[in-house]
Amino acid sequence: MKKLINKPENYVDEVLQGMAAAHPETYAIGGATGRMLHRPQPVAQKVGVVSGGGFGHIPVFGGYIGDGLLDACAIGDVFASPDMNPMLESIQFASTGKGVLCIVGNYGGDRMNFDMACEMAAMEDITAVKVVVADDVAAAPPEESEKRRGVAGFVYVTKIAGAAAAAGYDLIQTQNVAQKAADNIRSIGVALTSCTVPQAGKPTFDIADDEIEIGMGIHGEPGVGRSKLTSVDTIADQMIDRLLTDKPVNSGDRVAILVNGLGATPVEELYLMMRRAKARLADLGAELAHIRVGNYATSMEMAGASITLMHLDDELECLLNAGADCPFWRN
Amino acid sequence: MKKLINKPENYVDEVLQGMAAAHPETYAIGGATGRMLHRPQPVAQKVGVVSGGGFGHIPVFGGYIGDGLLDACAIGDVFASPDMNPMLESIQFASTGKGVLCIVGNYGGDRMNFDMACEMAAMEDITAVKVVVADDVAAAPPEESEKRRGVAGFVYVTKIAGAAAAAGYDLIQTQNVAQKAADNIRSIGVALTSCTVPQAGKPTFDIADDEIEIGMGIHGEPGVGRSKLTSVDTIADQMIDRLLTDKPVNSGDRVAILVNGLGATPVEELYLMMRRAKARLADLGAELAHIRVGNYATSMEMAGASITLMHLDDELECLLNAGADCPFWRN
Amino acid sequence: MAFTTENLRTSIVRIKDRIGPIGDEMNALDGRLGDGDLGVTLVNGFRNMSEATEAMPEDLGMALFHAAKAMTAVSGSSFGTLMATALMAAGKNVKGQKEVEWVEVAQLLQSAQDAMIARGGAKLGDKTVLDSLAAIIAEVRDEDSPDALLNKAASAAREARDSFKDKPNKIGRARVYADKSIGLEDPGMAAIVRLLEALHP
Amino acid sequence: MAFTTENLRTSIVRIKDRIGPIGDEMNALDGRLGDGDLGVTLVNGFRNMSEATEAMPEDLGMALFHAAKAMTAVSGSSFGTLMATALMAAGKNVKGQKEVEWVEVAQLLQSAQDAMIARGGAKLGDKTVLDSLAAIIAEVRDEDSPDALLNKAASAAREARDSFKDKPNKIGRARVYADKSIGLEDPGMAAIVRLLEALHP
Ligand SMILES: Nc1ncnc2c1ncn2[C@@H]1O[C@H](COP(=O)(O)OP(=O)(O)O)[C@@H](O)[C@H]1O
Ligand SMILES: Nc1ncnc2c1ncn2[C@@H]1O[C@H](COP(=O)(O)OP(=O)(O)O)[C@@H](O)[C@H]1O
Ligand SMILES: [Mg+2]
Ligand SMILES: [Mg+2]
Ligand SMILES: [Mg+2]
Ligand SMILES: [Mg+2]
Repeated sequence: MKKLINKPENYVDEVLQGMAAAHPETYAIGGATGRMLHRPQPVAQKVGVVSGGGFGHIPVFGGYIGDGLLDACAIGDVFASPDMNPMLESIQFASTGKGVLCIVGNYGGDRMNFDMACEMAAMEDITAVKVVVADDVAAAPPEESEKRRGVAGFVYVTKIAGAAAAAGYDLIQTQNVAQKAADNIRSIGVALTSCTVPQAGKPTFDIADDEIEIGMGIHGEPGVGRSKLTSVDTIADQMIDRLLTDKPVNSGDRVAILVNGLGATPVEELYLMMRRAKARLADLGAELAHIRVGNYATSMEMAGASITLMHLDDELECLLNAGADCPFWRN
Repeated sequence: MKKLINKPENYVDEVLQGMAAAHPETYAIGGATGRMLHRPQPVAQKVGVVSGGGFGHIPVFGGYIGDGLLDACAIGDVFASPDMNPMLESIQFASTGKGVLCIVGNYGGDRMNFDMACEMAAMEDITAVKVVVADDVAAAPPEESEKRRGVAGFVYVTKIAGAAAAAGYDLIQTQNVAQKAADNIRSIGVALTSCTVPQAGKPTFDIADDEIEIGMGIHGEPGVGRSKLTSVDTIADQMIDRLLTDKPVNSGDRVAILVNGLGATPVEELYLMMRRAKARLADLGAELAHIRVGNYATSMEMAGASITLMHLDDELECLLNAGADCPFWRN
Repeated sequence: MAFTTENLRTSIVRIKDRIGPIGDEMNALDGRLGDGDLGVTLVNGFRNMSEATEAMPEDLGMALFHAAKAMTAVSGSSFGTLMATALMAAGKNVKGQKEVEWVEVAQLLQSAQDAMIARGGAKLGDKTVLDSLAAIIAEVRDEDSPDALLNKAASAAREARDSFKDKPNKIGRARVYADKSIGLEDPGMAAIVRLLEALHP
Repeated sequence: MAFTTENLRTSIVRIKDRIGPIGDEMNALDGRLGDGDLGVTLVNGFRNMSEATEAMPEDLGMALFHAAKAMTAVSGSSFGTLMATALMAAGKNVKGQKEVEWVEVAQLLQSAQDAMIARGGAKLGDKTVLDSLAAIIAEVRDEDSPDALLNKAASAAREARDSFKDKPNKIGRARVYADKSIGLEDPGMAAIVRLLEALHP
């Protein structure tokens, strides 16, 4: 385990301290156990937008706190759901009387704990509702799409929900447009190397030097099987094919694309993947109306990349381009 | 070599194509050999600012083309200086009658080729001058600071020069303030793993699983020697100590700090380094007036990090915070 | 005699005192297909609940709420959350009461199970702690002696665990390894067996 | 008789035809402490220059300029840039002339050396191609026969290469391995030897 860390048991809290030290105008640490990250000040008179989930995916989840994005976020241990309490604290922080939307990745613990937090919030007369992000097409077939994991698509849902709340949408409208975004997002990843959970001290999974796994989850969950490492064009094609099978892209469609690095893959290689993806989508006559390349949803030092597509309508495109500001995303 | 690439011999050109495909509003490919990256349109009525250097360090060098930053950039092969011609083409592109400043890393080939390009430009009545960035304190003692390599400090010099040119500084003023920035920048890096030059196909250097090298150059040049991997706090302390020995930080000083990832190190770990660095500088009574954490100057998939300090005065601080816009830096 | 806050207190403290080896066993079991944190969840959960016993009110419903709250703070793992859910549902059911007849315990478990299904989205037959609960509820219905109740529950839990061993996991982390899970005890079901065994005076 | 564009053409083409094995040798030499690209630089450089010979003007200064320009396009490596610099400086020196007396070649080399020092920032004694040039210039001063000139230059280059072998490199990539460079021929100095040998008709 070759990591620049101190004691593994302090890893999460020290990273949070580093984030708050680097960006005090954006992040503050709060909550009874220090596991709620939040804006320095709540923003009055808008729907609150919060999230929460396991750690080790920066900027997902808490990194996206900022104007036009999240108000607060519950922070779990590495790859483990936060418990209910920082979720409730996040909801309480973000609540200014207009309700709170929780953006939740489709993982059992995250969902259940947010459900419980929403119930608890209701006892305090705070209306908190959930949108579940389940964009990983490799995790289950379309018929069982409710079993799909939430991966980099979280970024788009957060951007859309944050922009809607900032634009004055009410809670139901914010939830609806976030759900519309979630429904229009598809992702697939490819892993080249494992990461190591600090407290585990050894790689999460083994993968041979000439192997990749398409569709592997961001915690090392199995994907659609191992194959040999081929060219990036071939791999990008396989990924794009899966995405298109799941939800076709037609001539004239406007689409947002995110080519995302898992943490240890150089941006050079992400650009190679983008090059191919854009060519493929251009062949179909689609318009790439919004493009991002970089490390937007990671798994610590895992090497690999993911491609996320969001099919746009005017409302989604407008909200995607609306002003937003955090260290990892700016419009 | 576990890379998401196509043919190694096409690596550089395909990555450039990916950059232009992803950000057509920012990057265009030009030059007789396709090795000049430039803004889509030159900006009239200002000093041109260009750079150039070996490839594999994105966003350094060409990634920093954008408003308030570079106008054009010569692109070499991986870790190899571009030849004189794309440098000359960059100067020609950026020239709108007010002269051109070339920001050059302190590498023999880069310097010599830019010198030649400036001479050639002079034959066409374009005044082009150079600022050399030589910020790596590990590369040579202070008495021989002219032998220091240019590393992540390039980012600050580019930001300052780009802002000065955009603010209407003339060529000499732009050069002077860029030089002032360069004089006030110190960097030091630490490498954990090697990268692999695609055409070489094997790691550039060997390093044991429990070893790090403090001060190693971004192409694997020797630093101040190997040592055991300890805690990030210990390593950050060693790095900060070297920086402070070279140029002390005093109570009340205003300083900019960049904790930079070399490509494969997760941002979580960079925040741990920032956490310690900020604590150390706060102990000295310094004010961290500008903070950045992320992958700003990389070596493909090398794991490791660097710390860069720039001592600020009012002019530098103002230019550092002036508007700028590229996919890798925004104010 | 009936089930009171005092019984709840005693039960929690008794399990807490005996949880050490159970925790190790459950970590190991969970580690074979999941993330190996089930034991940690149980150990921390019973520690938190036993701390909460000190200030537990006589209102059994509120006492169960206190236990639930203590359980929510352990971690984000499924089992902990489901246990908190179960305790909360049971608490709602008996709010305002100081005791519950032993014969009504099955009903309490039923309300807990309903809430766990609503929360976790699993179905009976998915090879989870729900299947243990179903077996227990069927067995202890109409039972009014606490000792017999405990014995019947424990043997029902053992039987459920064993009879599901050769089926695949259909939910949770182990789902993605469904085939590999055939032949392995479900950690949650195994945990129920050990917890009931630990309840023996 | 004197040095003309025709001589330049012949020399370039002759080396180009013989550069293959020299390239391999220089890549290997440069690879021991540097980045192993010196041979590539030479091979591509002479290929480019030989293509440029076709359109070379009679004005020797301009012909040298053409060669310099061809050399700049090969790569960003130091040797290529220094060679281009040398050719450019020599070209400036004889601009407008159709020939240069053989006895004046040493002067031409001197102007080239000066430009290389200005460009590269190395000093005599740093164990570079500059030291080869210095030795050659000293040896061929006042020599007016082309054959003798070539022979003297080649043996001066050999002597320089050998006498510097046991000194440390003080500039360029090899500098950081200064100690390891002791006992190794400097690739640039070795290249000069081979190029001069290849010039023999
Ligand atoms: N959705 C669910 N519904 C009911 N029981 C579940 C569910 N998910 C998991 N379980 C039970 O919890 C056990 C695992 O608990 P735990 O290790 O805490 O979960 P995890 O670490 O995966 O969040 C499983 O063996 C199973 O019995
Ligand atoms: N600054 C310099 N001045 C003079 N000669 C130099 C200089 N730097 C390198 N050389 C010569 O060039 C040779 C290396 O050439 P080359 O491989 O093209 O350089 P690199 O690949 O390091 O840019 C050295 O052996 C040395 O003789
Ligand atoms: Mg578990
Ligand atoms: Mg867990
Ligand atoms: Mg070389
Ligand atoms: Mg070279």
